[in-house]
Amino acid sequence: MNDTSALYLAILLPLLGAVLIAALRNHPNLREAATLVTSVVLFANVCWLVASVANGATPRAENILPMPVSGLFLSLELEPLGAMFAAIASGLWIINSLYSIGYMRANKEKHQTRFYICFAIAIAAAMGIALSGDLITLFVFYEVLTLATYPLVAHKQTAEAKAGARTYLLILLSTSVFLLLFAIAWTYDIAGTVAFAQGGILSGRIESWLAPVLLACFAFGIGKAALLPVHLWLPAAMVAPTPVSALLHAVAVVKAGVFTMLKVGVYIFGIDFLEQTGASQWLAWLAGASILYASVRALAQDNLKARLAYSTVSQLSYVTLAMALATPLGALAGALQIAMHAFGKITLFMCAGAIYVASHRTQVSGLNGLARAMPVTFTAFAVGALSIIGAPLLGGFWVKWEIIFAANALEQLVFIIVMIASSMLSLAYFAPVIGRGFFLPPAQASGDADASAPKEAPLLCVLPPSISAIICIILFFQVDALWRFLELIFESTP
Amino acid sequence: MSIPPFLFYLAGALVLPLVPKGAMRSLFLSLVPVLALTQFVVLPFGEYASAELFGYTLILLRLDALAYAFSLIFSIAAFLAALFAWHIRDTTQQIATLIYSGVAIGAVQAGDLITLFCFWEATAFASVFLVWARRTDGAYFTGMRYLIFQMLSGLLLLAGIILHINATGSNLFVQFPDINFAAVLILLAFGIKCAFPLLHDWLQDAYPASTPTGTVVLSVFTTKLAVYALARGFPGLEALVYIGALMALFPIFYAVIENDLRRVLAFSLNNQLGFMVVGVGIGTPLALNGTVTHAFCHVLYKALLFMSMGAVLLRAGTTKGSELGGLYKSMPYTTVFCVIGAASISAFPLFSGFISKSLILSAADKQGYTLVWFALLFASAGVFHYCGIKIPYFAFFARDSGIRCREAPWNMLLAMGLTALLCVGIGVFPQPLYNILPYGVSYVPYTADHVVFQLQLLLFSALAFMVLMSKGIYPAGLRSVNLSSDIVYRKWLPRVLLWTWGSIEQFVVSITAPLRRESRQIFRNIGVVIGNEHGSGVMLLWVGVLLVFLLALTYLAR
Amino acid sequence: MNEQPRFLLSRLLQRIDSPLGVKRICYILLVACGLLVAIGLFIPHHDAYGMGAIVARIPGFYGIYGFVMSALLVIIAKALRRILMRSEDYYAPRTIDNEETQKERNSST
Amino acid sequence: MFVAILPAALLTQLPILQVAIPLLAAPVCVLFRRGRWAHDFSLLVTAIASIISVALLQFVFNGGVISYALGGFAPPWGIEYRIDSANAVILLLVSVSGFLALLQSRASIETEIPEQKHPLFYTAFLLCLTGLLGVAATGDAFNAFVFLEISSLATYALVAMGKSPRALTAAFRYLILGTIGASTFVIGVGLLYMATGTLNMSDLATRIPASPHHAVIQAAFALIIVGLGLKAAIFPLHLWLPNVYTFAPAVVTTFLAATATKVALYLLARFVFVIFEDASFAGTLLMPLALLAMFLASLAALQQGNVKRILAYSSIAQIGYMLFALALASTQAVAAAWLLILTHALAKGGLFMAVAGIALQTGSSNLDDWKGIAKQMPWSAAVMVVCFLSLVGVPLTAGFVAKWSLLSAIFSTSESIILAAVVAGVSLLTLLYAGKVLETVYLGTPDEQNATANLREAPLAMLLVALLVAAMNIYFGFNGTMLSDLSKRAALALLSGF
Repeated sequence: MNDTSALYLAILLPLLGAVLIAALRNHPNLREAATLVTSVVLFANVCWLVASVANGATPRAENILPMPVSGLFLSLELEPLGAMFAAIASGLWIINSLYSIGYMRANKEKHQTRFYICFAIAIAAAMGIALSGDLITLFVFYEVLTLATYPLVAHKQTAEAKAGARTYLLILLSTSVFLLLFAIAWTYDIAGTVAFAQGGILSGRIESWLAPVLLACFAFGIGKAALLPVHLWLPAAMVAPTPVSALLHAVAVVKAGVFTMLKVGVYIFGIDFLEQTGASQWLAWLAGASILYASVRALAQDNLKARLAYSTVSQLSYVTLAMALATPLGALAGALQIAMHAFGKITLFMCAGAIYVASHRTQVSGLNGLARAMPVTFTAFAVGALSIIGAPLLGGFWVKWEIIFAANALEQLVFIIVMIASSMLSLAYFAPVIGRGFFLPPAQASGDADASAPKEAPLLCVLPPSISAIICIILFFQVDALWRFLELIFESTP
Repeated sequence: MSIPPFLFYLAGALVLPLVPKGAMRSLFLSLVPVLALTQFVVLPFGEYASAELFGYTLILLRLDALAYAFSLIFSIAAFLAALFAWHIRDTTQQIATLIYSGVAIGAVQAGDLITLFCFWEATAFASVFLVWARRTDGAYFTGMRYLIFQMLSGLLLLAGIILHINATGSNLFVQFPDINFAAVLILLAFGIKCAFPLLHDWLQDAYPASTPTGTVVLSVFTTKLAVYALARGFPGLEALVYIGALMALFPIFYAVIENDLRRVLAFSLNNQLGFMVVGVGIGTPLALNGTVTHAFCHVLYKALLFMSMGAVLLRAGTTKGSELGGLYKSMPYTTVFCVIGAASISAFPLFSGFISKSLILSAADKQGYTLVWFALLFASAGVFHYCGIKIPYFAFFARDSGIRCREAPWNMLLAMGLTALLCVGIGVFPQPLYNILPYGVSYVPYTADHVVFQLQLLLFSALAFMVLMSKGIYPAGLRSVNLSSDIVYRKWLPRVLLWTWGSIEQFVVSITAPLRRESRQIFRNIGVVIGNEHGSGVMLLWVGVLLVFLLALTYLAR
Repeated sequence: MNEQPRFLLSRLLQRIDSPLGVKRICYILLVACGLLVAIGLFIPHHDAYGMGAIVARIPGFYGIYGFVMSALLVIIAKALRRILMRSEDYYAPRTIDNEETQKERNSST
Repeated sequence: MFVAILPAALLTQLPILQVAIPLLAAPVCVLFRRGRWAHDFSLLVTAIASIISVALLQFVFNGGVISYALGGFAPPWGIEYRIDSANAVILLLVSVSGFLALLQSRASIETEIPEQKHPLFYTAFLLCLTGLLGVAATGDAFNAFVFLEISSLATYALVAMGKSPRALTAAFRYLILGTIGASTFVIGVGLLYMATGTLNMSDLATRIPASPHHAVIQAAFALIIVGLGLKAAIFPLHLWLPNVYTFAPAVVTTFLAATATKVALYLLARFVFVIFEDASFAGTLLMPLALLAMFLASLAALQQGNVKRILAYSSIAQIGYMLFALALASTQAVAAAWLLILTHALAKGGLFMAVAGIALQTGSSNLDDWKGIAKQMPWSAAVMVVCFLSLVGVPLTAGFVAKWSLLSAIFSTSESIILAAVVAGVSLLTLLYAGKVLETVYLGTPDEQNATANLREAPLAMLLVALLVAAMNIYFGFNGTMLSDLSKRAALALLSGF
């Protein structure tokens, strides 16, 4: 096996998995086994690629398909950032698959085959995004991801689910078709290429007053990054089953968004170019506002998943902010946040799902005393939340550390304040879950409706979040390796 | 081979759930501090257990005189607290106690800023569980406020550390040479945990809200950790002298009118911290020694007082002065221990407070801080007043409230007894404590003038109390809440925010609603104009219009 | 109320608590104060500097200072009560202050 | 490949054959007793026409321009048929569309049109085809008018055969307006003749620049633009179109949507770029109209409740796109316009085919009656998805190729980001109405009175052709080189003149 075929495999494997799942639709156990096997094989494949990238190679596959306009081709190329994203997405797919099995069965959800198929396709699209070597390829997979996740969001097919899914699809498709595509075309016109390149492709080619405009087209066009005005799809998508929310918030979708944002910043504009022109100044401010606004909104949500959704909006803007600071350090911090937030948020969502499975409770105010029945779930939740908050001994801490470092290097005091305020706010919206769960007496008013005392959710609902919570801790200590890997972004020449 | 002591606590916290509940677990809980203590108590001073993380060198165990003194008293207090909580069967509280003690000791022994920060945050997260452990709505909300304040401290510290590392390139935790922005941030962070004036409300808010045993643990670590950090980072910073004096002064007024006796203790805690901060601010060897000694003694007698009040809360169900009285009949031993604690905090000769407080007073006097010296003197008199007399008096004597309960359980009595013994022991034989002080200063507390003047101060204070009491001027305990600066964030800020949010929302709606209506109307009109079926006449009209238009244009273009 | 407390120690303490005991304590206190002032006139003060040395020469300064200041403290604090005191449920339900009262009320009804 | 096997003599006759075969075949249809035979016959004819068009394209593509003098009278006195890259593409489009539309629609014709009218229907259909082919093929201005009228008259008849009674009024109104348009056009041509003394297009092209500001020529210019604009349904001369598309038989709508307006647009381009050579002036005139069409028609489409009407308005908006590209008047932009013409034909053709299938089964084209229909007719629904995506311009569909070219054309010609943003913005509106239809089809819950449960998928023939078109949408999305090459040559042919 060489690198190029591994690249193709990374995209084809989940698709193959989807076919397998479809073929085994009448044998639920085999079907789930297919999902698991595919995810494990995919992860192994991605690890192979990651190892190769770590050794300084840049796996490439160019001109896969000719595109109509000369110079425009579909191409794959793996650089460190993409390798990290691919590794996270494929790794979390394993965990999330385990969890999905537990959750979907415990909840007796319908259309499970469709669910797993769409899931696999979404992963394939995420792989494509991670591996894409130019904007067009990325855009294609970006759209595929949107379309593949749409049935997942609308999974329950209730009026509410449909409405949420409609908002989801509408915002994501419209921003991408309207702005992102436009920005890509514009970039192509300016640079004559849309291939990702070290140091960017726009430097010296675009007038400095236009650069912020183009960046704006990208920033708002990448709806999945959920910047302030286009973030509404995330809360709307909360109607989806929890494994899907985990997919959206941690594994693939929003990560694809901020990943794209980083790619654009690093490989299209180029960090140096952004720094020289100050084109991303406004974006940093907007991201800062986004962080605070979403945090405040999260504080006001009583629905646990809605709270998590707004938290995601806020956390995603960390990446945008970090990128917009326009220093290599900032960009790396943004990349780090992708990893840290992925593990933190997936833990939280899986815990929220486990709580739902075990007790059918969705409101934060209804969690009183539940932790005594489900200590493992709530402990995992606490770990995930602390990681998001950025408490030490958990992966999320280093993100905060590096972003403040980057902001400080620029003497941007305001962003340090934003980071501090955001941490405080995130603490304020996560702590109630833990505090209420562990220490408040359970509500008794509901009487015999909840006569059967809630117990810990099934093993497959509890084990995955525990694993990801432990990874959150490991990430704190092993951040060195990850960071050194990411530093290749500015060392190698893709 | 030296294992950082905090690891024992953390490992203990991990293992604890596996130990069967009951005496076994309680034994385990009290053995952990002892085990951890053995790890460093005989260790020569130096740096141990360094680690590389993310390009920084972390020093997990740095032992010098300053760290040693604080680690020692923290370990002793952790043991005593474990003993005091022997009867507790609440796993979460036990784990939180272990982690909290461990990370506090870890913070004191941290040799670099990053490690310090990690432990700094960890104390916040671990300790809030002790507040929540009371398991009432009020405690829950109080815990949230507490947590947010602690977190703010941590974040300011983080920002300060990053700025500091960025400027100096070093992450060692040593004295901050100049007071730049980074140092100010760090000072603020320390200040929050140290309950500087206006940053102090979390303390009086949270400590009384915890469980009977939890408050004892809480009272030991957080604030003394902050004192340690100040002593390490900002010795001799003159501003601290005045901040400290203010801290020593203002809480006593609140303490006099406060009803909840545990909150009275919290105010006195604040007041005592003021002494220590003054000592740090003066920064002479004598003053710093005074700070360390005072912190050491303070941990013991404040724990003792909180223990006695904890016992009262456990047995009598409340610690409100207005509800208590005459408890000596049911809890005589507790009464005696409480009085010993009160005597210690009031710095009666032969009690531990005496041999520590006078160091700081002497140092202030020596350095010519006259006003501060008077203030501290006032504060000393005040301490006796509201803490030395008020606490035992209102709880155990005064009018008989009619409460008849059992004496505290044996373990509490034992813990209180041991603590009382230490208080008296240190008061009588101060030299062993003086020997571990960081600066070699010979100080003799028991001179005739010290003793006499201190006794004058205290006994005349007592006289004043008696006079005021007999004249009925002394304020009686009243069920009440006394406003403090925390009203800003507990009442005003939420109101202002809600109002602002609401009016912005209203404003936005008032702007967008007509816009929305209009645009919908326009949209519909477009539909009507474009989308509806029109007769051929309209079409013809358009043909004509377009033709005329084109002809005109071409004509004009000529 | 002539109940006998269970503990020996309690019975000892009861002596202090009795009206007679209180009166005795008062006298002892007055005497002690006088004695201390007297002693204060004769002892050397070698560990006093600056202001400490100056005030040490004023007879009974520490006593007077202690008396006046603590009296002032109480009087000022009592005055502060007028401004600062609010009912126990001022911050309710987000505080513990009224919870015990609440509990009592609930159990009595 | 065809060029190689065809004898040279035949090759030179191809332009006339392209037009003449359907023209001659049309009356033959009347002779058939049974509709089915007529269908097969016209299918055969369209197939032959398609083959011829492919051959022509092949030839032209290899660098040639075919000039055919009708009746041996050399131009400029005789009528010239002139095939270059620009119209070869159009010929291909028209004939293949005709073929596919017929191939797909036997079932729907059988239900929509009474049996006895079938022969007449096919006659009219072939005549319409002839007209459109003729307009595309001819190099003579008056001849173009003649063919325009042939196609128009046939179209009136075709539309009138629609099942709904309103088809008659739609056809009648179209008749009136079409006639006005044709008259305007022919007056313009007459004026041109008056001013220059020739009707041959290349001749006109050489003579007009000599007197560019002649008032008569300018009047002719205005008249011709308005006349052709009406045929091409340029905003605001589009009002006839929605009803025609809605009430005509499905096959007619499919065919017209893919071809008729585009042929008129082609002729317009020919006049503007080749004959008047006044591209920039035309650009400033047409640009606002194009933009208005894109916006307003898309908005109107959003408000329709009938799928055919939605698609009709969408067509008006898409014509706006094409006009917009033409108005930019650079090689790249005209190439983009040609791409738009081709891909829109693919997308809209496919859509109307799917719609025909679903409408056939449900007996309605109201969106309300289509709720959740995807469950019963998954393949038709899938075709709709693909074609809508293509219409929106999502990558890996043919529509993307066109959209991309248009955007780059805008960037490289006008330097105006705002224009590009507007174009991108309109695709947003496209997305909205596409989403509206698809959501109803996929996620709607059927009303209780319209039990759709026992509906079946469209007839296989219909489905297969629709799927084929959908597949083409995807194929050209992956491999758009051929399309973009074609359009580039067409643009070059137009802009470099005769």
